[in-house]
Amino acid sequence: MSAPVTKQRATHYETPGRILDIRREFPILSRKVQEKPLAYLDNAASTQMPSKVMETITAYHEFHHSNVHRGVHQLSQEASDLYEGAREKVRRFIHARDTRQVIYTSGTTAALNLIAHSWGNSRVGKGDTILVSNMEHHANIVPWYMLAKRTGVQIKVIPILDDGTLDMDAFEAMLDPSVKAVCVNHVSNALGTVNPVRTIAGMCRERGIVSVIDGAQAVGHLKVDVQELDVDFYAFSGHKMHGPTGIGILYGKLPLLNEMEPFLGGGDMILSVSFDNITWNDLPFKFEAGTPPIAQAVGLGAAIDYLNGHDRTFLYDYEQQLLSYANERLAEVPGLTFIGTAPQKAAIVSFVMKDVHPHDIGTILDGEGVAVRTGQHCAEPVMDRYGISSTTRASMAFYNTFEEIDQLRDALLKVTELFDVTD
Amino acid sequence: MSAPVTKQRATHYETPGRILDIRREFPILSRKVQEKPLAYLDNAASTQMPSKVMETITAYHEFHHSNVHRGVHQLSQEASDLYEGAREKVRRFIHARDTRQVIYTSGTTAALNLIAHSWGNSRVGKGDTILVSNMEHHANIVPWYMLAKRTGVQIKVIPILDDGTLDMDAFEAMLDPSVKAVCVNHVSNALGTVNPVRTIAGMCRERGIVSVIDGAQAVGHLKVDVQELDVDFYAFSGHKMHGPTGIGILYGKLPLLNEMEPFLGGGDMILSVSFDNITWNDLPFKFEAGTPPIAQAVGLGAAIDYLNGHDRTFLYDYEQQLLSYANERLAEVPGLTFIGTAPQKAAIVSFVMKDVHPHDIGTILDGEGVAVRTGQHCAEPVMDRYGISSTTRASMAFYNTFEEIDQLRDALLKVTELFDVTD
Amino acid sequence: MLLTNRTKNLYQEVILDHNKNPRNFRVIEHPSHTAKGHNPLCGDKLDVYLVLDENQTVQDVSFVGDGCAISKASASIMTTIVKDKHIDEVRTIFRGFHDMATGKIEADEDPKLRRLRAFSGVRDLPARVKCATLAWHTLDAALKDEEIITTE
Amino acid sequence: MLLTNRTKNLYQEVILDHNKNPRNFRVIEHPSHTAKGHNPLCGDKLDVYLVLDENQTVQDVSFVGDGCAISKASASIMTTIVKDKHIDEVRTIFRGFHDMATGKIEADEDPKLRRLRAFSGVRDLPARVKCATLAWHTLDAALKDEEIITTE
Ligand SMILES: Cc1ncc(COP(=O)(O)O)c(C=O)c1O
Ligand SMILES: Cc1ncc(COP(=O)(O)O)c(C=O)c1O
Repeated sequence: MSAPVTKQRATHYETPGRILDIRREFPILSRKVQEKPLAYLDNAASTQMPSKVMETITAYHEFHHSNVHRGVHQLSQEASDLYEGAREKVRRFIHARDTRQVIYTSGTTAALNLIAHSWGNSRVGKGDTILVSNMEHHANIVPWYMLAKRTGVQIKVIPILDDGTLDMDAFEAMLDPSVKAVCVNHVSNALGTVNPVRTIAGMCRERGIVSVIDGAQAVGHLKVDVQELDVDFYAFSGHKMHGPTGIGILYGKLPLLNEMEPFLGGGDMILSVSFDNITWNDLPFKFEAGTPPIAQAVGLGAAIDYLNGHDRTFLYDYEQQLLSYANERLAEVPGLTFIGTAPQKAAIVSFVMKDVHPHDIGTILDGEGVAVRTGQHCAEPVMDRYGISSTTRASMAFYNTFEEIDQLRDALLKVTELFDVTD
Repeated sequence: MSAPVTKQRATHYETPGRILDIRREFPILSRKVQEKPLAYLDNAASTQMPSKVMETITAYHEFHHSNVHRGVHQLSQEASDLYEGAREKVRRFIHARDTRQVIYTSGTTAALNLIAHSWGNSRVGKGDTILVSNMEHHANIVPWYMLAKRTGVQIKVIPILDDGTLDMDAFEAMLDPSVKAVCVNHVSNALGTVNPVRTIAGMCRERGIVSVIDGAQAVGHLKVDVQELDVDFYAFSGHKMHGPTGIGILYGKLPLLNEMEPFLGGGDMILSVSFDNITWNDLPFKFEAGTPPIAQAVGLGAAIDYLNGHDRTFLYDYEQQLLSYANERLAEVPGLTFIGTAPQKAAIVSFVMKDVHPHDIGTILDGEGVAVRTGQHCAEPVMDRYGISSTTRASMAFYNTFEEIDQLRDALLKVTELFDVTD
Repeated sequence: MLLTNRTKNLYQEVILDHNKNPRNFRVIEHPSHTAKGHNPLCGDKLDVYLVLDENQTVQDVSFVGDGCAISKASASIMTTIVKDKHIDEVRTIFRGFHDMATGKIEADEDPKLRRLRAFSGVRDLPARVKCATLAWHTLDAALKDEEIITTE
Repeated sequence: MLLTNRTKNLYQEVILDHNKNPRNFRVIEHPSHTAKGHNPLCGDKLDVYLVLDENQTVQDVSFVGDGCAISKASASIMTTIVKDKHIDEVRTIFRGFHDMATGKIEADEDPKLRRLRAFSGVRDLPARVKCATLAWHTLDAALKDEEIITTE
């Protein structure tokens, strides 16, 4: 049942020593699950954290923790420096012009909700349209749906082609003067598709339309340059790039951010408060109400340092090799159909198997030590688009190995045997 | 200049061995600042974390991290169990009836904003009133101010008496039928006042008014029983109770929470999504959009375990001793006036000094290793109430010592000498 | 084929068989009771149809829907079990099944659960308990005249 | 009295003196330029008043406000320095002062800053730099005809 393995191929697909070294920096990767070595292929849901990031967070708590911004004492100054230092790291990481454009949020979801409120509430209404792609994560759908309920703006769906690429012709045809915003992810978590964000943002800009890019699946893998992409808003999460949960970033263009009303109210986002009048603080603080995720920002900064400490082109190329290898090996599994076969893809493989429900696949794979996600991946409209209820998804990071892909394939073959699946 | 010290008093005020043991569990407390031992008296801004909590967070990342709720694989199950296990710990900690009433947020500020939107937007309008006390933190003012802008509801201020207690007679007189909500903190961060929350909530309940209690300064010190207090909403933050930043809790009564619309939209808070219709998830998930602060919830659970591992009555009594001692010793400092002298106080001492600006006091104290906060403490209306621009605030936790209070007093005496302050 | 014991316990022959050839997999045109069940975690959806006679005994029962092997087999086996039983007995079996699936009682403690023992493997898999119990929850909801039931 | 060097550097005699007895602490009724400065972090607020003659030279200057010793002394010393100076020179001094306060240049590098050297201690205290420069920022804003200036 297994495909013939030529000598040449075996050599080509040997996991490089650099990757094996990297693996050792991630303690969780040497865990066992059901007495099998863990093959963690659920990176699109959340990535794992290297020891260095954990140590930075612990050191922060052991030596520097305090509330930020308001204190005259040493610890408060140190915490503020670390917190603002991390903001500068994020700025450089995404090539933003100015740290005022880097707003800490609790995650991508919070960032997108911020836009839907602070930009949306006052900018759209009846007669206006917001375009949302058919491959969006719920985080980039539900806030717009709720905005539509508040304001009467209409949501229209940019269709996708069978291979999971955005239908750019349909998109262009939809760009009539009623369109106020276009909401698209950089990389689809359900399909792996890498969208032509620069082109999309350019088409928007020509027409005075705001581009809202969900970069949750992109920042940990691609090199993101928000100035080169020239997008209006860009959102992402720490936990999808080897940093902590509880933190995310909203990047925005200054004129937009300047004109927006704050979203959450509280300490730090105001300059002065009386019961009659409140003056908002300047950027980025206007959008950072209350005690921010300080330790998490420091952790995100450490994750960025970690990524910058490696040759990111090498890591990206290696992930692409994992993707090709997975495509090849999984094609050997009887009854398996890929969902999402765009030419430009991140290392995400979604598939269905004839007569076997993904939930059963997931459980059996787990029994073999293979961690994959099954379900709708918070992207129900994608499932509806393909007329399926759910998929099984293996999503890779640079610390995965060719051997783990083999482990996945072997486990899938067991599923086919148990359920008697044939092509 | 120093007060006479009787033998008996010196004995009485010796820091107990149990406290010295506890101190060793907090690495940051043995730090030096300006070559002086650190006296961390800024606990109302943020508390420090014991090693045990740091270790729990690290262990979570080393062995169990994964996204929650959606995964069939082992790690996802473990992460979900830890995340939901922490929710159960919170439930027991505040004596809530049901875990569905325990909603994770990113902090007190986020929790109060959630109420102002999800409850406020549909429940108040022109002609209605919301009462906010004069001693609220900006986190419990600005969201209501913003709600007023959205809906036309009127904000009225419950006055405070000169000693910093709430004016209960005035409060009762304000409770006319237009009042829809009363927003009061359990403990004031600026004054230390402990408010009679149970009485306030009772007066509200009789009249069908919703009580919104900001417990940020209470949970780390008092034993909080939301059923006994019988409040409608109660909000607090992890970082003020020896847990991490980036996490907070909203507790609410079930009927209220059930009827409220969600606040943020995204993954996990919905049951099904199409572009035409969305069905919200059940409690508590309806209010938890996106990947939640998983590691932070686990850390909060560990902080609760830590607190429960000690005799909390002992800790509370000890903090009250620190408070009396601070009151006594600081009364010896020339030109010093206390702001906030309510009979029921948490271990927070706010004061001004004749002819010396708090900012200068803060800097000089920092030079002596004493970390205090100076400024408005995110409570500008309190400052206005007392006709001052800011105060110096020393806020204690159970790990502080009598010697640190002495260190504070000695540093203040240096301020008076430098600035030539006399009574 | 080398499968872990857990997998073998879970996917027993009888479950695989009912998954492949579900019994009473059809719509009843005029049910006395019906409800829709939904497990949003895995997308399982099923409709349960019931016809009770005047003595509150199950005259006919069926289901349709889409789900994993565990939920489909559970629904199929359920229809074969509850047929001709009084609803009080149906509820008793459901309670017992629920306790077994959540590990509160052993599979062999209750003779009534004999034909349901195949599902005892889910106790090691909290995420799958809901798959095994969805059909029963839906049946229970139908009996209570609730129209939509969600487990997760 | 034992004070740390940092404290002694910061609170030099001249600063304590100007804090206690601020010079030109008064409102000018008909200023040619005025601005309000606000440091929300510590609540410092001050108004700066200026009268320029036709040659753009400072004929009169004053301030009122409430603030910490550093900001008050800085405002007071500023008024005594800029009097009778051309605004170009005022701006040059401000730039030099700013560079000294933020540690970009040494206090003794620029002879123009002689009387401002007392403030060089703030460079070790990032939180206090804004106190030392608030008056100057406000003056600068007044010259630019901005009405409210905020530093933080
Ligand atoms: C009384 C009070 N309420 C609310 C808050 C806001 O809490 P957080 O900043 O953690 O959201 C604080 C702390 O700053 C506080 O002391
Ligand atoms: C494409 C995409 N967008 C948005 C999100 C939401 O991110 P978070 O859950 O961190 O807010 C995710 C991750 O779940 C995602 O994959």
